Amino acid sequence: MNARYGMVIDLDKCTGCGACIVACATENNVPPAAARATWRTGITPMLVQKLTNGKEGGERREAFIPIACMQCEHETPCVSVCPQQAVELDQKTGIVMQMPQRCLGCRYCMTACPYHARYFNWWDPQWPPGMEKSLNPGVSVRMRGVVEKCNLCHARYHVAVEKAAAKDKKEIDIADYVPACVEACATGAILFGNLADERDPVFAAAHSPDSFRLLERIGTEPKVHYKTKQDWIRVMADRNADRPTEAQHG
Amino acid sequence: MRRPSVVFAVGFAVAMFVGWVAFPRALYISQEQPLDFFHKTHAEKSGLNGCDSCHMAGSDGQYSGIPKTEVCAGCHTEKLGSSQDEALLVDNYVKQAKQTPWLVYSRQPANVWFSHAVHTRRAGLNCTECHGNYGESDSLRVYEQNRITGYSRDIWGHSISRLRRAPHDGMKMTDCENCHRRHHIQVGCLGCHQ
Amino acid sequence: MAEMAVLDRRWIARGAERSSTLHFLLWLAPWMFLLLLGVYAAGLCFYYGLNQTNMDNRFAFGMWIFLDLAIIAMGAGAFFTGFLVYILKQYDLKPVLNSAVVVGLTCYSGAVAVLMVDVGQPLRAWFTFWYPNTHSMLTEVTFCISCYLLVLVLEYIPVVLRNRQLRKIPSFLVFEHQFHKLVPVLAGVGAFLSFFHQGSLGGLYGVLRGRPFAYRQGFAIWPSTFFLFILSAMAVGPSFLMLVVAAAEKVTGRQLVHESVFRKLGFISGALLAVYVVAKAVDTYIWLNVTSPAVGFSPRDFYSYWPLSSLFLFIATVPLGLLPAVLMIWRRTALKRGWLLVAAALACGGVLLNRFVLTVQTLALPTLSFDEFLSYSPSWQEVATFGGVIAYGVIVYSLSYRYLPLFEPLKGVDKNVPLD
Amino acid sequence: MKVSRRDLLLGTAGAAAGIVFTPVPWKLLGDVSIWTQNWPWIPQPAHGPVETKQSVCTLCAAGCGMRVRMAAGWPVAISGVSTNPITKGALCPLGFAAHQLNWHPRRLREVRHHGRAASWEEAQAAFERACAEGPVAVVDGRPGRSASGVLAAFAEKHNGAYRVVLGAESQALLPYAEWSGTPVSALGYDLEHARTVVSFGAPLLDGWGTPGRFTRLWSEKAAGASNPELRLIQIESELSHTAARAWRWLQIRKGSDSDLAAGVARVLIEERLVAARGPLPAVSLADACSQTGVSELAIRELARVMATQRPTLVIAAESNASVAALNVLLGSVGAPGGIIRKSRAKEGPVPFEANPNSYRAILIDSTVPWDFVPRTKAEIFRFAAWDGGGLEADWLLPCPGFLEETTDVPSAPTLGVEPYAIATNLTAPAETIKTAAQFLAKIDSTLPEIEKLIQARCSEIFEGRTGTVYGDQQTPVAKFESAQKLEEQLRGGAVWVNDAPKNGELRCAFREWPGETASSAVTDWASTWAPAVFPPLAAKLYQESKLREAPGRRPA
Repeated sequence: MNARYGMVIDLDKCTGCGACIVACATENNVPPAAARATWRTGITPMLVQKLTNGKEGGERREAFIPIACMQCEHETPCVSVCPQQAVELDQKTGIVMQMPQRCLGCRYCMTACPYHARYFNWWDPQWPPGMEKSLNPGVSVRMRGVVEKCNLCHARYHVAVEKAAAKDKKEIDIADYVPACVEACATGAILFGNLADERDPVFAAAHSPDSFRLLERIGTEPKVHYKTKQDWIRVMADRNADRPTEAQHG
Repeated sequence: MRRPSVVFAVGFAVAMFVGWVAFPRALYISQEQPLDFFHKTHAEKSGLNGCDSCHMAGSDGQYSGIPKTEVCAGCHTEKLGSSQDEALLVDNYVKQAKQTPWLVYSRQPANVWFSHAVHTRRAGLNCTECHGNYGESDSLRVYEQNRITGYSRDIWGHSISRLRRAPHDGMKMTDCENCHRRHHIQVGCLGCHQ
Repeated sequence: MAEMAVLDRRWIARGAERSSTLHFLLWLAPWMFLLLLGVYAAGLCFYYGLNQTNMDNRFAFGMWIFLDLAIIAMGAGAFFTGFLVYILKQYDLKPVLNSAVVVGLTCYSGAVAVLMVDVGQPLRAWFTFWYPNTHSMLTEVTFCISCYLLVLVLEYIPVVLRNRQLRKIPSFLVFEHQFHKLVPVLAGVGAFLSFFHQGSLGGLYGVLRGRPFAYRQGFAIWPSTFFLFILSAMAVGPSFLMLVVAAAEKVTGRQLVHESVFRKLGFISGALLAVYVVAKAVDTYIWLNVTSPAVGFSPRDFYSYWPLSSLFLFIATVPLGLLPAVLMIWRRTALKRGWLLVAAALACGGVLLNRFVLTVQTLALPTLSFDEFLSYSPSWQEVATFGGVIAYGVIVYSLSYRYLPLFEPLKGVDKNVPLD
Repeated sequence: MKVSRRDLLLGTAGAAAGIVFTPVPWKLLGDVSIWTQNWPWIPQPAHGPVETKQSVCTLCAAGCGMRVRMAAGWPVAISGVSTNPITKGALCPLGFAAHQLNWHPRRLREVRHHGRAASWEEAQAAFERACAEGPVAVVDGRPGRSASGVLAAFAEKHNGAYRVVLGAESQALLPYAEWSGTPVSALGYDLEHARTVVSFGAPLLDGWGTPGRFTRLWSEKAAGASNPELRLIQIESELSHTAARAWRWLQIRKGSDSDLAAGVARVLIEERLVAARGPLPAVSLADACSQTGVSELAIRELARVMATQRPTLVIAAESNASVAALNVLLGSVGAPGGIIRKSRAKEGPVPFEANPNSYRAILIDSTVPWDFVPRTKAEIFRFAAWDGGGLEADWLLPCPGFLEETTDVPSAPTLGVEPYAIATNLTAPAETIKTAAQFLAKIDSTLPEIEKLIQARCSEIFEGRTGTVYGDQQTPVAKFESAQKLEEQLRGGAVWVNDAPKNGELRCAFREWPGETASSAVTDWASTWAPAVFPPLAAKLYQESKLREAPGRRPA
């Protein structure tokens, strides 16, 4: 039974604390910022960005939108462009897998990704002396000159698989597989589950009227959904939202 | 025969020798294990049957790997023989409660995720299908390490050309792939990589 | 110095007038410096990694890719002239064939060199051949470029072998003679390969459905940019060749080819350019009114950011597209060398701009509704690396001109050749 | 026969042709690319068994429960504990990378005297001398721990003074303590029952109090709803993360909180929105408007909203009597959904005085925030695990870092309940490292031992027979058969929470409306973070993304 793991992120619940960013980095052995790194050269497989209603002073509103790999299901932009099969859409899990050890660092996939969810290792990863002891043994460290991105905490999937195997079960228990960002969210804004399973709460959430996907009309079928009840947020986040009048005074 | 062709042939022959004989020797460093170990003897004397009496996977599937010194200490609290290795084990490791720095022949690189639980419990493979009948060995062979990659020689296999290999010679990605293909197992990159 | 001059003289074709050794070295010196600087900059990128550049996660492609696309379009003169001469039997273009080969060779090898610096892990680049992803335009590019580079080398060999000293070795002479029969075949193969990868370079961006600014519909697996690139490359190739030959004449101070060759090149270039501009206009119309609205992008989303506004679109099509086309076709101007060269320059500029828009503007534009418009300027390492490639081109061409028969002696023009 | 140039060429050609038919070029090509995948200068994780331990975060007073994944004996990942009744699985962003702090470049490893390396013996001698010569002060950042007991005991025996430093959150409760005569440590907020929360600049959704407590409430009762069950009104000069996500954000001039409070009070009383008839603030509504830059309409509106959906709880960012007075007006003191008394404690520790020149020496515990600097001539002995830089301490004494010390965790400042947890050390610190308690115990061997005190506290809880222990499952204390069992559970990372206290025990009264309080607003998003430095990965929040401002004081 093939699964389709995905998320529904409730933008109304995101406080922009950034716990998901840090939890993701520790889980996946993402190195601390290089001295010269900026928001354009850093590595944040999970990244929280700001949305504003464009007004100033007391009228201003802000919201936050977490962006990780959208795990595009159809016409996955990065998969088709990679010249040497370093990226693939896994049939069993629906995860778009990035293999840094296969990557030659041509960055074509980064130009292909409309969500800017891919990151290049501009520097060799470095930790203060001794801190390499705090690396997660489930994830290999990337080297300079390759592209990386969210693999949906694949190490945790491995643990779940091994656990299932030990019990001689074919399918994993979804409770054993929770990505770091989902686990870290203090407000439970991120709902994770198997979109291919109607009984999974994530299924209903993904199909609710106030949920949407980024750049949906490009047709890449992302498996990361967003939802909000507030029109101005919807209009700011979703390019294809039909702009309701009250959106102006959000 | 004309001289030029002879000269050409000589050059060709030299290259052949260098490539097939000298190169493989130069490529690997040989390292001795810290201690010798007799799988056979342990199997017979201590009545341990089956690899998993020492190399087992826990309830969560975690593989224990090579037993820790504490396990050895179970019997080897005092020297059980007069051999030099025995003395080394007891004095340097058991007594000082230090782990033996074994060189693992089948150690895969950091970017590989291999679950023994999945292959033995789920797929029901025998250890010997990948490791050969190691339990019968009555000493540890020399550990050879690739100078460039740092991998154990067992990964590539002992035949440099990888043609006409003995079974279980080689633990490269292609070897995994072939076995998976034989058993119609479909796995993506991150099915075995991490 | 003296004996060096003698040695140097011995390698120069008998009867050919060339500048003095000293003069030649002085000419080479600045280019050598530029080349070394480029090698140093590339070295920095290899040693420290691509943090030496100003590229970033949003500008994952920068100046290098832009200029690679550009010079490869310029180098198209090589395959196209070969195609015209050997396949379409336009033998009157033969005089420029050799320099076309040299130009092509330098452009392509230079581009490949820069690409090797541009990738993060050059030592793994060969994976593309071992685990190719047949769906990727980049795979197509890689295969075609490397194969065509090989072809260009093979095409260059006979030219090299006709060097005064090398001719002395009998086996070489034989080889060259036999090999010559192969050249038309090579030209054919070359044309085919080059045709495809000029196209796949266009496809590179045309297939990016995630970047509505670059995404185009097309025929079969190829987006329209695939064909537009081929067309534009064929159009600008001869123009660039003209500029190179003209430059060579200026530098050497002697006429190298008959005026007629220039006119012919000009006419071909102009005609193709005219076709290209029309095709491009149609493509742009369909893209702005059908393709991008379908995915929720309007022209406003593309052209409301100064300076990359609609002005660019206009410049690329009219003053740098239509105008040179007319200048090269219209008899009044097409017969005047000066106008011809101006037109050629404009045409090259147009293609340059087109490649720039496709590579850089695509990445600068926002895709998500909350993105911002970004800018990027290359670091000195990027500039220097590319400067090195240009220097390399000039040096190879100069050496070839000096020691190899790039141009057949002109009857009636070159005094050293008696009129028979 | 002599070898000609031509022979050499031919031979080389032959060799070149030959080598292609050997493994050399192909194996080298492959191995070199494998080398790029395993560059020796790129660290790789260690091999070893992976296990999960449960403990409590000790980086600030909040005491969040955490699950620590250990590999090869070292902590490699931290996550929240969903069974924890207070945090419900939440942690602050900094907590997730806290396990890297022990290797922070600014980690203190040796004793420093005026910036130069020194020995523990010298430090001890110096402190003993100080004790002999005159009174010493022992300053604690988190009273109520067993370690605090040791510090207090020492101060008492050596006629010194035991003082505490209160964080902004505790200070915000000072007015109520003053009016009710209850120690601050016994006060708390009953957020769970409030239906309107008005925050005067307190970062309620951004690290205030115990992360996860309010954020969970907010996400369940408020997030995104146009007419939420729990109304969060943020009164702040900037659009902070809390203001951004609040139900309403009221922008006021910086430092004019007291004026707005006065204005609101006037409206509440004049419009008879509250039972209380006074005292009326001196400030007129017009003045309040001009001071705060808020329109009269907005102030009236605010007052009405506060009065309509009660209970309404007003929370200040720091000590501000006039803001506190609003709660008294609204009757939110000693009532559900208001300021409540969480413990029976009669008196609390004395805050550190403004003018400490009477001391010969001051010993500062590692729990005191790094930026606390007593202005004094006294000799300062400061314990810290990391050197935050930028301050003068005569003695800098290295103490255990994260998860390196076994300590207990009493109730956090803002909590409405009284929990108790034990943070056991998961890794051993270097020999060269001591806690303040160990340091003092070296001087006076008669001091109580921390382990004993923890045991005592556990049996105290066991005897108390009230409250519940939240481990893998919930067990009422009454169900435990021995104090040891209870202690075991707590040492295993479980947390004890006392039953909710009876309300109404709190009475606050004041004769006239409190005057202006000078505001020193805390605006740093991580100001509740006690350690002197940030985990390196925190830079993802402000350097590698545009999510936050780079924090002013702390080096990452």
